[in-house]
Amino acid sequence: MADTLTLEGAIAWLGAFRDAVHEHGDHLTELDSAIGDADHGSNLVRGTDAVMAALDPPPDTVAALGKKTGMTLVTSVGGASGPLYGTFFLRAGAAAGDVTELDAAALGTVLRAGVDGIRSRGKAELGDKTMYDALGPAVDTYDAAVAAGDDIATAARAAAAAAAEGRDATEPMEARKGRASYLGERSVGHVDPGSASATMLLEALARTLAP
Amino acid sequence: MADTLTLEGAIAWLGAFRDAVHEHGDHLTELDSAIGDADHGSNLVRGTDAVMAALDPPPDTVAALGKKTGMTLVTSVGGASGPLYGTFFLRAGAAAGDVTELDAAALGTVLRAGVDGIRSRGKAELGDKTMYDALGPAVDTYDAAVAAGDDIATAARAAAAAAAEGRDATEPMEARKGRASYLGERSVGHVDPGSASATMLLEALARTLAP
Amino acid sequence: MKKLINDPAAVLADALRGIEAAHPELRVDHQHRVIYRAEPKQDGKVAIISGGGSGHEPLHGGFVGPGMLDAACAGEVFTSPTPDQVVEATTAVDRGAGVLHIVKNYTGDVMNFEMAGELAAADSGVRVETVVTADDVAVQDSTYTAGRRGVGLTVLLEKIVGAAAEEGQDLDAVVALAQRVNDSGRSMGIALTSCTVPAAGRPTFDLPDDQMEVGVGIHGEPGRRRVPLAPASEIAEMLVEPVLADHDLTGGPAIVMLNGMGGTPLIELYVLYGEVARLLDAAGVPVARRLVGNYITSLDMAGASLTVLGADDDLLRLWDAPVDTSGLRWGV
Amino acid sequence: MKKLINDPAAVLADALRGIEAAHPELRVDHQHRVIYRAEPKQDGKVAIISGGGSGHEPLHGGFVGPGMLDAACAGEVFTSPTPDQVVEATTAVDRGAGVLHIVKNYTGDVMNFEMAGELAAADSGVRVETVVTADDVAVQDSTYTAGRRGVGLTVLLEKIVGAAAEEGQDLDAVVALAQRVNDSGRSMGIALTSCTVPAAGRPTFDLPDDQMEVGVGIHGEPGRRRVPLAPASEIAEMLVEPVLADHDLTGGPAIVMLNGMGGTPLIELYVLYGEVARLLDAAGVPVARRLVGNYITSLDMAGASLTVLGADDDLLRLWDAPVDTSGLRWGV
Ligand SMILES: Nc1ncnc2c1ncn2[C@@H]1O[C@H](COP(=O)(O)OP(=O)(O)O)[C@@H](O)[C@H]1O
Ligand SMILES: Nc1ncnc2c1ncn2[C@@H]1O[C@H](COP(=O)(O)OP(=O)(O)O)[C@@H](O)[C@H]1O
Ligand SMILES: [Mg+2]
Ligand SMILES: [Mg+2]
Ligand SMILES: [Mg+2]
Ligand SMILES: [Mg+2]
Repeated sequence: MADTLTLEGAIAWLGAFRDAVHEHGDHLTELDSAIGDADHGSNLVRGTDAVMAALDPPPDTVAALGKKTGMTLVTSVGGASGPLYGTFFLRAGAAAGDVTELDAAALGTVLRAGVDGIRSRGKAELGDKTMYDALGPAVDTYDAAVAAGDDIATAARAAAAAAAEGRDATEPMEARKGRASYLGERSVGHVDPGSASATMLLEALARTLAP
Repeated sequence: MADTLTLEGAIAWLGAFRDAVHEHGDHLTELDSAIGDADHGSNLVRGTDAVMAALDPPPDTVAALGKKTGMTLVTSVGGASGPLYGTFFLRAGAAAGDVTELDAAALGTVLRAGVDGIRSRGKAELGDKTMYDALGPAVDTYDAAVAAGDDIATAARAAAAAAAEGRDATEPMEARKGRASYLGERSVGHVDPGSASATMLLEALARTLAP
Repeated sequence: MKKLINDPAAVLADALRGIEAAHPELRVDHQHRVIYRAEPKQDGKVAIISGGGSGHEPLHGGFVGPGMLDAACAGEVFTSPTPDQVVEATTAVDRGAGVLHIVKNYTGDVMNFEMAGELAAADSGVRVETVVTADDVAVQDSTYTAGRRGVGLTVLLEKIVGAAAEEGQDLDAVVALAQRVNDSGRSMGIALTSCTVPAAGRPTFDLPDDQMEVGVGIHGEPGRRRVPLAPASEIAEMLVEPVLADHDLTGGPAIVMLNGMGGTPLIELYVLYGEVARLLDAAGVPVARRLVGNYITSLDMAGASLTVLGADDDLLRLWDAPVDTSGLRWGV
Repeated sequence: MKKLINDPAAVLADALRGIEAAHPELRVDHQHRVIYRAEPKQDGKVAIISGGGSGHEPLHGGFVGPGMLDAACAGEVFTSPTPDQVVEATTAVDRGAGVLHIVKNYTGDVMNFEMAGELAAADSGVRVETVVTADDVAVQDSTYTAGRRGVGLTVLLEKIVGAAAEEGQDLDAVVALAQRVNDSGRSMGIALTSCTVPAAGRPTFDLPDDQMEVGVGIHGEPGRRRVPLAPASEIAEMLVEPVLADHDLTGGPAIVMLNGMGGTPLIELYVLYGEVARLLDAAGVPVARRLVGNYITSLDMAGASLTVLGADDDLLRLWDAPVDTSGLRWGV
């Protein structure tokens, strides 16, 4: 059973994320229709397609992969999710360094760096009804699992589950950041689209690492 | 049984026409929606209201009544039906002269003058799918009835029936005049709105003269 | 019906109040429903009047001003103005050089302006000439019918003859110019939706989501035929081909207007214009001037119309001449 | 979905082709999706850039030209442009006097322009300043939230700071002016229908025939509340009251814009403006300048927004200064 995320694995992760975004793009846009501007799905479809196109030829280090992925998202998506997911991968790549695989602990450091990037870029707190409500709990859960001795695949599965919980928890929240905040209490009762796509990102990671 | 149309009777006729146009205004507009611009009903509601308002104090001759009615329609309706119905009453009044009642023959002369006015104003022929397809047969039938010795009420009833027939006959026609002509063969299968309102005008006359 | 209005029967009166409030450079006669320039033009110059049913804004009131119209007579929605309105405007704007009436070819408009011309001449002795625009190629012309509708070309004609009158051309010259423009321009329109006449309260016609109307006018009437909804590239062909087939426009420089029907946003008009420009170029029509936007609308109808005018140096000069109206403004 | 488009994913690229064909006075960089003046302004003058999601036309591309913007960065429909677009435009328009970025307050727009500012400064050393418009009174301001949306005031601000840059004011002065405009203007919007985002293919929200949305932005998002459809006289109150309640506008002369959302015809805007003008007058707001039309739209949404800017002689002078763009043109 794999106990590292290899460079190929990381590329496969991004491919799996792209596939998930394509499969559920309409759902993401529907969520964004309720409390946003109905483009989150098309934004990420455009962005992940651009990423996969940019990854051939594949970069030769995780650092290069993160930088390429981040810059491509930043320059192809726009909106709020472009800079946010873009920053996630730029910071993650920088934290990874010139390696070609990440063990369980290293992956934790990388994920944490990415999520911190989203936080500093978006200034969102837990409970603001954003993607951070899925990503924050996910990295905490991942670190705890690894600390408890879980292998990388088990920890990733736990992180994905925590993200899904965080996503569902956004439904009753009143948005304080992003477009949804303009709706005030009318934002209550809808899942935040970014928390849904962020959950797909972690579920894609778990699937990629699954034995 | 009345064998003349008095000045009061003529005013009552216009009142009855106004009531009919109000009652069936939506229907006229619906007909105009199919092959025109959806305003025939509102045009005639506006026009007949203006006429009844203009008739108080009432004019003291049929000539004055026709002039007042015609000018009011011309200046309040617009569109095609304004000048057409306006011309009808202007010419009718002029033909009536300074009298206060019309016998059966005189009414025939007056109606004929009005319809000729519509014809010269609109240059429509029978079969062009216009109000003339109702009015032409109506005056012919009226004259024939009077020539055959019918009284004024019977002749008016016959004229109204002929108008209704002429109205129904417009349905299969392809319009050659007015807005409906722009539809070409798509105008086939719809009754011409003006032929419908013209029939209401003659039915109102028949009702007014009915013993 | 969803509209920013009060009483549907008062739409015209209410709109005229808004126009007056929005445009200090205009004067509105609410009784006669005539929109004038606040500053009348100088004596001795030909005056230009137009008018028609309301619901086509900015036409005609939006084209009143220096370099274009002297007055616009506003009829009820989709109903031509009445002769008394036109007589009032005609006598008011005459500066001793006569008045040109610009009339779109519809039975009602023609008859009401006709009666007005007779009355004005009789009452006031003002010399009135009339030009009737009839540029819609969707309608086949014939002496047995009402003929073609006057649509988009009316906008271009009002601009060009307005400039000629402003520069002092006399009535005969202005009439001849108007006829020349009339003979050299053609239009074609399509609709994606019906419009809703306020007094009617519901769409004039029902159009399934996958269908469109080809060959519509500007009064919400259905078009010549109904076809499946098509992409902009094909819609551009439906507009360009009949226009070019009806009149050779490859010769001189062309003035092109892609007009929105009122409910179509500008971004869509630009998408369509990109396709139209490509086709005109391929057909060898040298486009010298262009307008893309809402100029002669049909209430809230979604759709567009194309107008192409075969011009020459003289027409281009008059086109480029200063115009200062809310609907068209340049060179001032 | 009924639109004059080709592939919904290509709407922006197709529209840019149409804009290029329609406006020889503009230059379009299709790769970076930036609209420039064909004739750049002189060296030594501050350059002004704006940008944002598409679907708001004429904003922003329609405001590029002498007296207003130097360039507009076009994002996908309702999606802010990306930093690389903004960096490209910033370096291209800089005339050595620095560049002002006009950004509407939306998380995405702010973050992308922020990244662009960092990159531009780093790469090229161009001095970049940013003003973020946030004039929508429908959203209550707070440091814990994304704050208010930038809407109609953006149009007035682009005109006024554009004039200041054109007359040679330096970057600090232009930034201070932009801030002054920002502090003195407020907006409020309503919608009668949703819009349809091409890529989504169906209306963003469903709105029953007897309901309307109050407090909408320009991205088809639902408003703050849903109320029964009201006559124009009451809708005018829904627009005027919150604007005046939020900011005292009775002092100086006011510049007023009644903006259409894209699917609302001009005749309705005039009906509504008549009511708005009446209310502003009753409230003692001295209206000095007015715009009625489609300036900052939300695709095919039916609705309107009101913007009122408390001005002074200086702002009026800059407002009246010549502007030559497809969206606003006077004095030229
Ligand atoms: N300040 C923020 N911090 C973190 N996430 C945010 C912030 N603002 C918005 N988001 C996320 O971005 C998502 C919307 O992305 P998207 O629809 O692509 O961009 P836009 O809102 O510009 O249309 C939201 O659902 C939310 O999760
Ligand atoms: N040339 C004509 N001669 C006679 N009647 C005509 C002519 N043109 C139109 N009409 C009549 O006018 C009617 C339409 O009237 P209306 O709808 O009020 O005016 P508009 O067509 O200007 O909207 C048609 O149904 C037709 O009967
Ligand atoms: Mg969104
Ligand atoms: Mg009609
Ligand atoms: Mg009509
Ligand atoms: Mg967006």
